[in-house]
Amino acid sequence: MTDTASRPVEPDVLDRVVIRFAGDSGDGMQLTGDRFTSASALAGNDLATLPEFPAEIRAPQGTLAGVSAFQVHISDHDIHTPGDAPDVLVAMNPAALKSQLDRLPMGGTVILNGDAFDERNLTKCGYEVDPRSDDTLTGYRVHDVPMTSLTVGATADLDVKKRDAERSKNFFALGLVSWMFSRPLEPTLEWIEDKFGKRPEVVAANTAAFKAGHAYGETAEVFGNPKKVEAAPQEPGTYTNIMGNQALAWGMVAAGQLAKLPVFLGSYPITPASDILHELSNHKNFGVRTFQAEDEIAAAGSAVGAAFGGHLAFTTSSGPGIALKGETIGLAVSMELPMVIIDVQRGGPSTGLPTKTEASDLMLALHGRHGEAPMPVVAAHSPSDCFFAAIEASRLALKYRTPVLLMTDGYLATGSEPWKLPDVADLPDISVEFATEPNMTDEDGNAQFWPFLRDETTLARPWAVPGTPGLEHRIGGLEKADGTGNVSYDPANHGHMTDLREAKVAGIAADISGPVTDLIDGASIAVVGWGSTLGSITSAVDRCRAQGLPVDRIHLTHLAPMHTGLGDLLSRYETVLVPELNKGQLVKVLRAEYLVDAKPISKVIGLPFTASELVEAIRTAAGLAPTIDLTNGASA
Amino acid sequence: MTDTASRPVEPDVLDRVVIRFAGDSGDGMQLTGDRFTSASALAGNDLATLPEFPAEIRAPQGTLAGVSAFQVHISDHDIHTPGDAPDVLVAMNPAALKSQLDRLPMGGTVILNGDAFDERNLTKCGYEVDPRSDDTLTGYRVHDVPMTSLTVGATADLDVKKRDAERSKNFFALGLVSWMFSRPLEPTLEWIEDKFGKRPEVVAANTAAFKAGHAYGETAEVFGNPKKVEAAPQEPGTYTNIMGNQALAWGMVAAGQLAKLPVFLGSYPITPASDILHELSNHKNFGVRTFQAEDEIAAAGSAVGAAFGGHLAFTTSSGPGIALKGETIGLAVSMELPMVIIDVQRGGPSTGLPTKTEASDLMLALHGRHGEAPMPVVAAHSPSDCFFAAIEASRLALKYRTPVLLMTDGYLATGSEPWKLPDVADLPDISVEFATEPNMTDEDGNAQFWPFLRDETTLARPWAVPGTPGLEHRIGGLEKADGTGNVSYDPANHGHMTDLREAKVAGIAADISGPVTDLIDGASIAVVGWGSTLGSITSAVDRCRAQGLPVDRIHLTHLAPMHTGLGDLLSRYETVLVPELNKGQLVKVLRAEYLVDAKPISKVIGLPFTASELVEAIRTAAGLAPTIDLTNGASA
Amino acid sequence: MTATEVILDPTKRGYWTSDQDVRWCPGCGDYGILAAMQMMHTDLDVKREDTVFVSGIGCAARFPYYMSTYGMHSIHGRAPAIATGLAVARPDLHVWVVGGDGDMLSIGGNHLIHALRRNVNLTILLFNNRIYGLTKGQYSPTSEVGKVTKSTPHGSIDPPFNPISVALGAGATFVARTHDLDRKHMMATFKRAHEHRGAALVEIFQNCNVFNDGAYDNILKRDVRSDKLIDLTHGEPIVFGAEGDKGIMLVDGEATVVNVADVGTDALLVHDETRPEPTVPFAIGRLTEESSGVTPVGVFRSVQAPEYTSAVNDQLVAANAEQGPGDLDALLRSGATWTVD
Amino acid sequence: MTATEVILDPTKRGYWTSDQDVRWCPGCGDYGILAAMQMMHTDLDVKREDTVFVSGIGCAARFPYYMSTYGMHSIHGRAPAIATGLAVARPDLHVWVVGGDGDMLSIGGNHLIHALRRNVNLTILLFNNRIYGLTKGQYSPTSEVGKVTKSTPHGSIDPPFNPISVALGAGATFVARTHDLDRKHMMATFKRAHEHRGAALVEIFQNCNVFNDGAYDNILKRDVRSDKLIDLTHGEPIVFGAEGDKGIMLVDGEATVVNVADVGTDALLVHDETRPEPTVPFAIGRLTEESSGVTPVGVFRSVQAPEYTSAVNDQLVAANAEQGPGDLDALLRSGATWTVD
Ligand SMILES: Cc1ncc(C[n+]2csc(CCOP(=O)(O)OP(=O)(O)O)c2C)c(N)n1
Ligand SMILES: Cc1ncc(C[n+]2csc(CCOP(=O)(O)OP(=O)(O)O)c2C)c(N)n1
Ligand code: SF4
Ligand code: SF4
Ligand SMILES: [Mg+2]
Ligand SMILES: [Mg+2]
Repeated sequence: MTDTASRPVEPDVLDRVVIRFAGDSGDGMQLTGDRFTSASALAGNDLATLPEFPAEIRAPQGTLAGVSAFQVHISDHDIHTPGDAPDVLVAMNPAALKSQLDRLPMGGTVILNGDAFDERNLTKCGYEVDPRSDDTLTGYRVHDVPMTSLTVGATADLDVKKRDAERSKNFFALGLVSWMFSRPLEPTLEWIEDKFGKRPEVVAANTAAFKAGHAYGETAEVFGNPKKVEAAPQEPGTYTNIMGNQALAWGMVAAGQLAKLPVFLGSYPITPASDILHELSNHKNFGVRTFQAEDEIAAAGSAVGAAFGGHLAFTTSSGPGIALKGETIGLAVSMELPMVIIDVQRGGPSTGLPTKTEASDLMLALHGRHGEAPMPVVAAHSPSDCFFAAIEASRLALKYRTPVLLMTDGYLATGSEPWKLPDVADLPDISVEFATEPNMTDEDGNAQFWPFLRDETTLARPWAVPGTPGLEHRIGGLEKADGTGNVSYDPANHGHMTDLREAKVAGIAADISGPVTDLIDGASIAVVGWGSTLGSITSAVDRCRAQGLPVDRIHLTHLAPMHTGLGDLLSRYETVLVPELNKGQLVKVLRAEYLVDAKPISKVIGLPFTASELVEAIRTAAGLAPTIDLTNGASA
Repeated sequence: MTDTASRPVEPDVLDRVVIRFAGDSGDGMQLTGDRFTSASALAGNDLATLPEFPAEIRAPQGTLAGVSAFQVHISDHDIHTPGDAPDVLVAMNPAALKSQLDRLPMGGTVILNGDAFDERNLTKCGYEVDPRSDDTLTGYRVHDVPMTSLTVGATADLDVKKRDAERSKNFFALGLVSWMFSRPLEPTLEWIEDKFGKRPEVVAANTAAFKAGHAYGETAEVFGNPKKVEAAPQEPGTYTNIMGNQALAWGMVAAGQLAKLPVFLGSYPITPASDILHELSNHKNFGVRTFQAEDEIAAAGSAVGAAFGGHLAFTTSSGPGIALKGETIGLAVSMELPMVIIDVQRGGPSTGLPTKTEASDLMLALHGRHGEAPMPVVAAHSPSDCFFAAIEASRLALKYRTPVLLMTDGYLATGSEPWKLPDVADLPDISVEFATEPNMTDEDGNAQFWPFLRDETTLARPWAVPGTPGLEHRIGGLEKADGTGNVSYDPANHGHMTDLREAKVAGIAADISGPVTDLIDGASIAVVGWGSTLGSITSAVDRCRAQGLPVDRIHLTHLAPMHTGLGDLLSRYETVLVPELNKGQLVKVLRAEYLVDAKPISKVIGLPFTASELVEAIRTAAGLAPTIDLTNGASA
Repeated sequence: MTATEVILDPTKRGYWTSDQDVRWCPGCGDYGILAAMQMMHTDLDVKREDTVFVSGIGCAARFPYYMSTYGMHSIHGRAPAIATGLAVARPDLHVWVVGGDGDMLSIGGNHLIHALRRNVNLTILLFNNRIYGLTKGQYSPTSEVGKVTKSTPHGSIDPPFNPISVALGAGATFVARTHDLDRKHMMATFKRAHEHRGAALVEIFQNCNVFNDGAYDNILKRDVRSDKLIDLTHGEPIVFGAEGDKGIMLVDGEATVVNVADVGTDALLVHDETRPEPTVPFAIGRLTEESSGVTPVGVFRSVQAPEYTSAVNDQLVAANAEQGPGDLDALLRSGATWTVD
Repeated sequence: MTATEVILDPTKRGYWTSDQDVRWCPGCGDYGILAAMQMMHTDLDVKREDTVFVSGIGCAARFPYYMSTYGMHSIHGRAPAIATGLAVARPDLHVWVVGGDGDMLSIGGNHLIHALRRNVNLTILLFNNRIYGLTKGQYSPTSEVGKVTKSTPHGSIDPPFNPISVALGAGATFVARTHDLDRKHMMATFKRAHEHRGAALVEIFQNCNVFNDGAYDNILKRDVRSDKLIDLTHGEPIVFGAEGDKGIMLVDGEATVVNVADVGTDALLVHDETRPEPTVPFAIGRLTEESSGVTPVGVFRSVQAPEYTSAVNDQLVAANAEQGPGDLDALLRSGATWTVD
């Protein structure tokens, strides 16, 4: 050690930085990214994350297919995306370097685990020459660090086997990067204690590795000054860093509390929705019942049963499961029972790209049932918004006695952001009343209960749950007579009921807020989005405006019914652009609904939009830049 | 008997007549209607039929819910619908009269089975006063015939029990109506012999009843002159009377022959699709395999398996089953395997109105799969067209290696029309070649088989079936690398494959004929339809033109991809009207696709359009008539 | 729901009868089952409002409309799954599940075996007419081999399920069989099933006089019944025959028809519904018209085992006791938080 | 499909190995199963092109990618249905079905029992690791009660299926069990299953070392195996234990563990796979770690019965013989026709 090491250095201040951790799926990259994110959140940065992992549980070690990566964007100001391109790439093995390097712009920093660059690993991922020895890395700032051996060294005094010690090398990397970006050590040290407390040898090894990495940064003299990203100005309040699936699960718990109803979730595991089931299963003390069904049809069916029993009922899945649930959802439409179906979208068709994000189930959500079966569709637009979207979907379901589809996607599900915790007292009361009394009198003066006698304003039918004396009734999927709910094959009644079901859902338009807009005077271009693209679109629109483009931003929170006045709003623009992580589904709806010549910006490669791609696309539409083909990811 | 009875009378000649047989579901009305239809077909009339039956197997006898009806329109010229309103109503009991009378225009003829108008039957259907004794029937020509007792009388000499004899009363009615409209007796007598040959007492009773009915017409002097509808001028050829489901089944057999492939049908029974399974099961000598699966998912799955094995594979269902098959169809989209999914639509949502017709599954057909899963959708437009539509759907499936959805509906399925039999030699050759050889060479010069190496023109991949040496390959629902077909999580590849799948289906537009158009000079109104509405639309457009309206008719035979040039064509009109038996599904597609201000004409009451409803609606659109609300069946 | 007459006495059949017209074919076996169910209820100490009938689709599945309780006529095959959700949410209710052989064993087979495996507190009635009634007569997974139907004009080729075997194979804790011609037997069997805490399956032989008339004639006709039908009685040796001259004995592990005179009463199998292992009930269930000419009815198995909905509830109670009642604000703050002033 | 080396000798394992990298976790039991399957094939007289592996979704369901035969990696739970269609269409092929306990017994349970009931000519491999591997560790329908997993943090409450019981309850004609630690036993069992004409189910105990490591340790660990595992041998009395000192006897119809010394060899149950009735195999299948501390492997049942795809074919042949080969023109004219000149 030299003297300099102990001299306190003033870090260089950056306004933002994007770091990408990449390694083998066995290397713990998700955990490393997660820890760095948490420490940054606690340090007050604004941030956004993008985990990417392979579909296999553990793809063969050292191969390209086995690479797992985690990108985090931290900033001293409000940001909306995990960053277009990283500033720093940490590559724990050759496969990580090979698969990730083209994301790093020239001049970016590469931190390598040099120990991993042996013959075997190089061959496994198809490097014929060690990339450190040819011009592969020319133009980058490269730090070749023997992380494995340094980790083993740092843990030499401990009572851990070499192989076990090697597994702590991700903490070495984390320590190093923590030093580089002046993250405090304590939160991570505490977390290691917390998480591995039961296995003291693991605590010791990880702690040693983490500290060694930190010390290495301070000591090695090659990293220059540490950098620092100051805290972002945040509204006063208490914050937590939240992932979408967790926010969604908490939103479901909250909805139950706000509705004063027990929560029921019927679900069948599927990536990337399973974590909602997992999270919710931990909150039984809220009276939450979770049921892992034998399949998705049973999951949806069990929710229908629970809804009939008076619970706030949910079912969660991803595309393949949502496709299976269609018939059962149709039953709920026909019986007009409240329930919320959550679709955490992923790459399709069929099994597709199960761990990648996509937003290609919109048309399925709108139309994936036989017959005329209209129902509301709600979409979340950020990890924390999943919380509110769950409450909103529940509110509509309960108030209008209808199944509601809530759309999120893999990016929201696993992405995270700092979230200013709402005051629980400010959350809406979404409680509804069960029917308790007969609502009709027959010719002979006898009290009767008509399960399809509707509320005049909402057109909702009464919700009478078993156990309520005097309101015994039978419902089903056959057409029902208006009012009595008895089976009816009467032609005119069928037309009438079809109209009523349509009108009920259409009427919800008057009861929803949004879209989320950011409008300026004289804008001639509108960028219309829905779902997880909000962050990318916001950044892109801001940049376009900075470049002088007259662009407005309109983000839909409800896809059915559409926001009132949206047609008028859209008719004001010369150009309406609709970025979607699909081949143009919302754009179809807008064109059909409003006859506006909306144009799609499509990307279907399993990754979210980067802001710069969207800027390009908007500029192109405005006649300012050459066309780029985003779909094939050529520019991504 | 008087002399007049034996005097040969010259029948009055009519150009067309609509007869509606109605009775209890136990009364055999479908059979009666069917027989009358067949005799008329053999007599050379053009005709169209509309059976209507209750959802129950046997609803309680004598109730309104138990009424079964069959309407047939016979004509001496080309007709397209089963007639807007009957000229003659045969009502076998009070319930039939009560439920059907409002369909009969004033002045129409009612033939009643007077014996059925007893206290019990009157009460059962809610008549407080015998309708024959108040003014219910004022304005109609009523024939009150004691059919039951006359039948019993006619069979008195036979060795049949009274209760059994009574069951022949529908043949009495048939005999009477056959006399009224001068139908030859022989075909029906032969048919009775054929059908009931194994039970001679039934043959005898039905024959006696039939003849008695005929004699009664001739004798009773109250029916006036018999009427006659001459044969319609028909193109030379051999004709048969065909129902849609039968035509569809024959089309499937034909497609197998034309493709030189064995046919496989995986199906699960459901109204109104089951008869396709039944019919096909009778043709095993064509090498047709039918498999009644445990459910619709297995039915679709078994078809996927058979397709992989090199069969021309089908799966048939109605809405609820089609909703269940979505995930499996998505697998076929992803694996690019040929198969045909047939949706015989019925009233929805959910179980809805299972025996009634509706065309509300179009959006499900287009979009009922998760992810971007484009596939062709074909629709049949008349009972006999089901034959050709089955061949066309098979052609597209085989040539482009894609699942194809073929849409029909309850009206086509059970309706019938005379069909000029095609010359089998004129049917298209739809055979395709299996891959038999490797199609690629690797760097080392080894022959390889790439299951996703596409044909440059069609973009179809090779179809290599198990049993072919050297072409062993594995496919699945995960994203596949272009060419090799190996599992690929590569982002750009996914975008590329998504584009390829889309382009393949879009490219089919160049390979399809249609739409079916009937254009006149200077037309400013286009009536655009699809599916079973062709008959009603044709009649309506003809009438509108006769009233001087400048109306064109455009009928789509393919819903995906859309017909080339359709957008240009539609842009020519001031008004584009889209009659549909749903709440406006095609209209959404046309608006989105072509930004044309197409307007829906909707009817969702379980019944087809009548021509006059459509005339009204077209006139209204042209500013010539008051608005009518068809949806609620107010005018139906 | 226009009740013309209001019957408030639960011991009267009318109290359990809804105001809807019954719409099965005249002569259908379903009428008898409905009557037995309504009559049985007059004998129970339960409230109309606490009872729910959930069914799928089929003729049998029309059942809920005719009971004056709560009810749901859902979609084909899914009743056990829907009922499971209802029972889990509302363990206070009596939930019945009704369906035909197609509904429960064809499209719904998986939901059925999972409900049985989980031992969800449901009383499940399988109306077995060995045919698809509502869709007008296709063969079903309980139709005998060689059955000629619309979908099998050359005769069916797949062997039927034995519902008793399927249920026991799935781990059912209560399995019984009855038939539509014996109201008393139905009532007794329904009552036993109703009393069972856990999943109870009752197979009911039901005649479809339109599409499969006489399916059970050769075991149920008056003149053959006593020689063909074995009424299982717990704790009793299994005997049958008009004279009680025949019996069932375990021979080499298999239930076998013997002459009592040949083997002596002591050698007969004594029926024990409560054996912890399902093997012997399984052996008895293998007795069928095809295998041995005889058919047992009554309760094959009835064992006590942890019930699913209670266990779900227990976990909620335990979580509450351990973690305290849910506090939303605390939940939101349960991760790492930081405060900006 | 870039084969770097072309192996043309079917008696070499490489001939049966595809060019795809195997992507299971290091240490996963699936590797051993794959090896056994490939090795077993070197011993068969079949052609690569006549063999098809069809699977659902899950770790196990990756299997087809690694065999050099035809294959389909389909969708979750549906492999038995897809394979049925393929086998019916192509009775000339050897169709294997592969799936995990979730794939085959949770979402796919119904297709499985129907394939078994129909006796479709399929060889079905159920990789039972008693967990959902691919979705990262939720409990499955074969997980033991009380299993703590991500979806059951307080422990699972539903009793597992016994796959042998389920299969026998459904009427399976061939039922066997093997485990991933004994390649020879796997090969022998796969071969028997392959030779069976009809539906053959093989349950394979498979270790998921990531999410359910050691699930079978207490029966498969070297030191306990001989006391815990019973290898069924047709025609032999069922004995086990390092010294062959323990055996299985039918006591009151139930398979029961006895000391051979106490009862004598003659009293032991002689294993007979071919009994027409499934009752005794069922009894043997009830022996589990939980019920009796021992677990049988090997073939439980193997009986000959009409096979489905052949019967389908026979009907086609018969129809052809009766009606003559199909004539499309004649078909179109088969109803009443009339001619206009
Ligand atoms: C998803 C779906 N598939 C098929 C049908 C058609 N369908 C209605 S009932 C039924 C089977 C009826 O048989 P079963 O369950 O034995 O009842 P039964 O009528 O004999 O009482 C079928 C196939 C349907 N309604 N929904
Ligand atoms: C329709 C559908 N539902 C759910 C999933 C998610 N999924 C994939 S595999 C699997 C279960 C895996 O368990 P198992 O079948 O036991 O196989 P293993 O991975 O243990 O070998 C699930 C739930 C899916 N792909 N498709
Ligand atoms: S079809 Fe059969 S089961 Fe259905 S109601 Fe009629 S007799 Fe009963
Ligand atoms: S998760 Fe388990 S079953 Fe799946 S590959 Fe890994 S070890 Fe094998
Ligand atoms: Mg039935
Ligand atoms: Mg598993």
